[in-house]
Amino acid sequence: MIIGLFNDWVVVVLMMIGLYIVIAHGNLIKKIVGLAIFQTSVFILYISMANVEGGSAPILAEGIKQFSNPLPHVLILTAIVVGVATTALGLALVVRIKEAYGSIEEEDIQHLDNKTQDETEIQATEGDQS
Amino acid sequence: MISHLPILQVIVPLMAAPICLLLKRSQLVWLFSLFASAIAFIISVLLLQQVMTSGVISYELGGWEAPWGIEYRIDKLNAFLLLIISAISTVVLIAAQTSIEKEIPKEKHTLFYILYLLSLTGMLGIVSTGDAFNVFVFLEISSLSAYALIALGQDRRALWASYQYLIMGTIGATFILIGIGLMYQMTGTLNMQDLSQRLPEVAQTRTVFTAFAFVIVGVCLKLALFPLHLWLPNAYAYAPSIVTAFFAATATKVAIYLLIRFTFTVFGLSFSFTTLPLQGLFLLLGLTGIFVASSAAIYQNNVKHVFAYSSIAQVGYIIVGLSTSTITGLTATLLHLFNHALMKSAIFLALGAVVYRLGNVQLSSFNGLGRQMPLTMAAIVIGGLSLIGVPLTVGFVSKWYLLTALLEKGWWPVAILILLGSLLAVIYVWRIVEAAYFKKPLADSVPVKEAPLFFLIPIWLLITANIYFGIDTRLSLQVASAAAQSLFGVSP
Amino acid sequence: MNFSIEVMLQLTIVIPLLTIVGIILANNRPNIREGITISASILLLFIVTSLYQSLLSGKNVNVFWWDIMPNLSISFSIEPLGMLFALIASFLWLITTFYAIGYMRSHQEENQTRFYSCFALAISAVMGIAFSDNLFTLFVFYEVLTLSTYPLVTHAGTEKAKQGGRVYLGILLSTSIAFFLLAIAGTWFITGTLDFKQGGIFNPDVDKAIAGALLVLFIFGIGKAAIMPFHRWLPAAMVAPTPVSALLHAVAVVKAGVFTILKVCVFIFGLDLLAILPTTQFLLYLAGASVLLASIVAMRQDNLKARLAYSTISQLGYITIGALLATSSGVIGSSMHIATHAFGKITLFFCAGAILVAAHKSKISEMRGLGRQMPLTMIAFFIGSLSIIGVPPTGGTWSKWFLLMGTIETEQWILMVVLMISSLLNIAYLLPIPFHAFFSNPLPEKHDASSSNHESVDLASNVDQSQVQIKEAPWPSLLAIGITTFGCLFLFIYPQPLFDLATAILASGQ
Amino acid sequence: MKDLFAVVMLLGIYSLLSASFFVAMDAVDVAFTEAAVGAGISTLLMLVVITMTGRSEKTTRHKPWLALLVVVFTGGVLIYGTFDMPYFGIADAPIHSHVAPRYINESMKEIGIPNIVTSVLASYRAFDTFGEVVVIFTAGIGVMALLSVGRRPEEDEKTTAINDSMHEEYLVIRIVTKMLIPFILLYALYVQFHGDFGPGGGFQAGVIFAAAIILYTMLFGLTTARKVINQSFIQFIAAAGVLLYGCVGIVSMLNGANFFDYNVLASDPVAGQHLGILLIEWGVGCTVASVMIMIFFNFAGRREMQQNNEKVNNIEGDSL
Amino acid sequence: MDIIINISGALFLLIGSFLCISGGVGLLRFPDFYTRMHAVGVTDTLGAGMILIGLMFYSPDFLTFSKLVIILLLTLLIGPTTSHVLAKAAMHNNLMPKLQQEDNIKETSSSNY
Repeated sequence: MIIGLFNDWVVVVLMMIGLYIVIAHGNLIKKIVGLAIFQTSVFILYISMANVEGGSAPILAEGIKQFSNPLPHVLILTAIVVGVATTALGLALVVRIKEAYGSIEEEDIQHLDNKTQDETEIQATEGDQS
Repeated sequence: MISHLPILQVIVPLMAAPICLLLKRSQLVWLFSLFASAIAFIISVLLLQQVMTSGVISYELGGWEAPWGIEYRIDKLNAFLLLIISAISTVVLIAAQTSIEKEIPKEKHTLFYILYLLSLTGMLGIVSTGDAFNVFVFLEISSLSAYALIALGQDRRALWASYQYLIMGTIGATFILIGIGLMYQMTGTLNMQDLSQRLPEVAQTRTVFTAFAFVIVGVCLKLALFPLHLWLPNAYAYAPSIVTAFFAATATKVAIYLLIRFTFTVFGLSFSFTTLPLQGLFLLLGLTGIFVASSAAIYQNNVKHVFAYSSIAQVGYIIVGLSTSTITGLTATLLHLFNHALMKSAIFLALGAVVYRLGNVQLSSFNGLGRQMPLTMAAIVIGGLSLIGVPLTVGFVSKWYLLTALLEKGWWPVAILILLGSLLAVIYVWRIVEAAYFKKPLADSVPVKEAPLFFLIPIWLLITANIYFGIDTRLSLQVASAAAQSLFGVSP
Repeated sequence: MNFSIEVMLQLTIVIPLLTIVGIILANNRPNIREGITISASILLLFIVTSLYQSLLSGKNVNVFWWDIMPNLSISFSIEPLGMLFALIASFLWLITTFYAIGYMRSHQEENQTRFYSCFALAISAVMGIAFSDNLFTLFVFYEVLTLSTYPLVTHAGTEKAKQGGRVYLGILLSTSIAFFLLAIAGTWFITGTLDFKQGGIFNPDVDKAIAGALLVLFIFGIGKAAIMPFHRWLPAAMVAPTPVSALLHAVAVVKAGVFTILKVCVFIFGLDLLAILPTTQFLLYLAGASVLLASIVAMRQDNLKARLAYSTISQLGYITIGALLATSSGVIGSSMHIATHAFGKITLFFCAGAILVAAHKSKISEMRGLGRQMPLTMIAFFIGSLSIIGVPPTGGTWSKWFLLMGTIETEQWILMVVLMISSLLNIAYLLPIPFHAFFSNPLPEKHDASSSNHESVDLASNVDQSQVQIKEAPWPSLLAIGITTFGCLFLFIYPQPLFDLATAILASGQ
Repeated sequence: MKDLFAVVMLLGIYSLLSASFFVAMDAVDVAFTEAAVGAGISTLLMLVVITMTGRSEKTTRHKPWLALLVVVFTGGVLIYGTFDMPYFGIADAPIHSHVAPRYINESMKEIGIPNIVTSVLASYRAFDTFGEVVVIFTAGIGVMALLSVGRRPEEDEKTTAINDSMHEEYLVIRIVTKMLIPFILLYALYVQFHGDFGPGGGFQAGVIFAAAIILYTMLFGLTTARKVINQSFIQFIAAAGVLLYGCVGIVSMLNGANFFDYNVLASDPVAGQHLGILLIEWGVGCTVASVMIMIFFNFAGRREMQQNNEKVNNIEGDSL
Repeated sequence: MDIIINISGALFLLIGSFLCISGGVGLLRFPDFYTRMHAVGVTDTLGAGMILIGLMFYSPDFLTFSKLVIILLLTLLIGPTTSHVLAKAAMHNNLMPKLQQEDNIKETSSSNY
């Protein structure tokens, strides 16, 4: 039982590390790194699912009968590319946020947002009184 | 060509996007994307007729039969959704060129249209596909273009909102991916129809429970159901108005479609509502969502925030309708999908017109707008009334159906709570009406003219649709009840 | 124009809508605009009377517009109670338009176009309510009435108007959405149909508790009938100009409320089921309480319009009691009271408006000795208050008489006592006004009026100075007041058509 | 771990490790992609971003409790879910018995190429890959929408000056890369067309091709690289790739079969499959390569713009 | 005949892996960045080269043999370049070799880098 499911538990541990990083860390780049880890662990889940004991890579060659399942490989090819696309877009956003806010820490950004929020409210209340 | 309609529905906007990249000039690109969206709308109308007459259409991509290749299954449910999405996108596109002149720098207009078409393709793809993994791929297309579109907003907070949406969206999508993976592991197939046949045998295993839980949480993240809605208000408030108008009416609807498709078709009604306490959970979350979001909407200064929170509340109504899991309940849910799309796109387009003239949507700058922009404000008032559910508007029809569904279930207290919820809607709509009609404009504010024609045509098109479908509900009702019955396996 | 009855029935709703278009087109030419409104109201009155003739000759008719939802349709038909309400509304619309022309012109109110168009929209909603064939159509037009009267109530556009409008709409919308819609949905769910049917649509063995609960929901839901807990909107609507108050109190809004209560009690529950419901007794006492409390509060109001508002609340209590007594005389009494109260109250409001316009006085304490300057208005006020109190020369007597008979029939002694006391209270808060107007001199100026009401030495100086400007109200207002006063008297002398209509409610099968 | 540079390096190593892990699990195609795309491009992009946003993370107290709660709960649910999973590597698991056998047994007859992953990728589930190409295209457009800088002022003499100063400093690496780049490009084309027989295919080829160009850009400066491959040309290639992929489907539709049914592309079905797969692999290769280059150019362009602004500010600062 | 090939192949593999281990140990033990980089340099070029040559002995057919030769050439080309670039980058970030710093303290003469 333990050996059979060992792969899945490793996947779960990796997934949870990724999720922890995304939620706990304030730095935006670290969040994207966490996301990448989270996604890679899902890839490992799919591939460990596809593996067959004693089977070889899914390339037809004479003499080999047992192949690992090609379908998850296709799915993961797509998922890797999707992962990179998200990372690229995330990083572009980080660059723009750095330019706009001057920092890539969640606290600073939140702080700056709240400040602008209060300013607009003060203007609004002045508007009402006038 | 008629037999190829399902795939043409997705391919037309998809191929239009790279072509737009080649066209370069933004005026031409706008017309071309409007043309593409219009064709998508016509196709969806034809599809709906075809489905209503001849039942489910199945289209095997690549010629490979169902579980091996990818299959497009169009039944009444997703034909209805296709119609909503393509109709809203065509109408919103009409106002796009004038709106983004003031909100997006010149050289990014072409990119804006490409991203718009890609997100349209993503949504159409999600709704029409019959393959679980294909849903994930097209979900990513629509989400990625959504992140980029939201980040095009003027305000720097749009970047931060888009980043948060990216993180939450990717976690949601990965949850869905995990769910699909676990389902695939237990059944060996990815085709939804095939899954629904093979899942009952393995239904009692713990893996299928986890798969179901992950898929539902992933979809609820995209749906902005109450506890997972944190990304929605900022994303809708700071995005360009056209983007908000389009996404407010369609993005959550696609996620709700996914929820319905997974709970009813893939996992089967008995599994999803009896074995797991989903019914109670949805009811609880829906109701808390209504009250928390509506009361939050009352205290917002930015009008876009107000209607973003009201979108979350309306999603709460839909989820409560879903939790009844009866035919009338599902009909009420589908009706509210259709009606809410009409209401929200009209209101956000009107807000787009206000942003076009005033530059911001703070409640204080709304003072005295009733006289300066009478038609736009009238549209917002009628949209607000339809949100409240006043008779002769679409809101009333879906509220009435939700009430009868709840009474049929015997849930009297829930019915009362739903009505109290719509009273909260009265308060935040009237805050805006009072600001617009009773307060004098600020001393220093420059008087503004009425919104340009390109805004007024789509806004008033949607408002008349709002009223027309409130009176003649034949179309929306017939399709919604037929779809609900087909989901329950009852031949209509 | 001898169109078929069906066409005329639909015309009653369509004509006011057409007038809105006419009014908006003739925006900046007041005379044409007023002309359109008057001609439309005359036309409407003519059509409604011809419909009345056809009703008398026994022809009933059913018009079906369309189905909003399967077997939930917008459809109309004529039945005596609806006809009574439509007659009053169309007749009084004509009068109020006359009055409004005089009032608006002399008061130089701005954006009158919006006033007249909303007024016409309200009338078309009233016609819809009067002739609705099922509860669903009635609810649709009920909501349209609420929304169309909101711009009228907040006509002044001031901060106070906004506050009044907020209370007005808040209560009306919330009661209609939270209770009325729920009650309709409940009835629809239990009975499967919402069409009005003689003797009620609930089958006899329906669960009493649920039917009782539904009745409570209905009574509380119909906020327009201003039952005690949900009456706040009526005094709050006093910010509106007088023609609007006249419309609110006498012609449309309040009448629609009690009309709906009558319809629900007679045609949804049916009198025999109503009698045995557990909650009817509680609601009777509630209505009684609202009658008494409103009269007591009315006595202390110094502002004339506020006093009239609270008196309306108490009069509505009468009609609700009549409806809930679940006897034929009760129903007849309350339906007649609709008519008599309409004429009486509209006269009082017109006089209040005339005093406001001519003498710029709204406080009762200032109206002492006004009779000499404005004799006609004060006489009309006197006759109007007599009709409200229910004293012989005016129509009010009949309706109060039948209400009393109703209470006696059902041995509701407590309610009989309540009716008696409240009639006395009516006298207490209405008659002093004309009495002081004629038989006592005006008090010295406000600043020391509250300290002592005896005539101070320098009385003569300030009397002449305030006396000079007051003269009678403009002639259109006087014309309107004259007609309505004559109406009160006429109802007493020749109540027969009204009585036939009232008795026909219970007798005629649907 | 305050130094982001170390974090990114470790992520690169992690991707490489997972690539080798995939090889151990007989998923060669996936390993290739993971190594090329995961380790190569994403680490590269992160490094570029770090140069722009600063290397060190501010020491802030991050909120562990909420995160721990969520993580432990989801982890628990997942562990709960793994108990009924088929054990690792047993042959009779449901996924090996339902859909996969047809791919393994019939793909040689129906499509005729040894690499089953490519046959599934390109023919059985061609629409998935089409969606994937569109995802890449969207990412490219998204990054361009976010980071694209207006028309850069053409100052030739300044760039040549930089070029020369860089020249003597990076002499060694420039010479070596000059030797290597042709081989990398050749290898990319080999991977492109070898996809049918061994691991490889459009994605990996595109990425390797882009890696070569990016290497060139890093060393010889963005402006010279832009002279070699200008922006609009890349955009054209990106659009052309997606359109090529779509047109293959439309052609098969015009010939009467369903979308992406290659049997009708040529006289005999298997040849049609070959042609179809070749074409769409080519489409994928073009799109991926051009999009990766476009993304890198945008990032580098943004960085250059930031540096120019800093220089301009410094000059103003000094001159004040 | 093939016994000799096997033995020599095994021998090369052994040497190669020994070099890799020594490089790893060196990486841990050496005090300074540059010395550590030298250890990595060794494993990167020589160790990998040895293993590749060992593998050549085991290669079944000419195709894999030629592939291995190309890989060997490439590693010999890329290995030293990467170490060069690594060292240049370190110098660029003015990371002083350890020994150099101690001399400074003793002679207090500034290094003229």
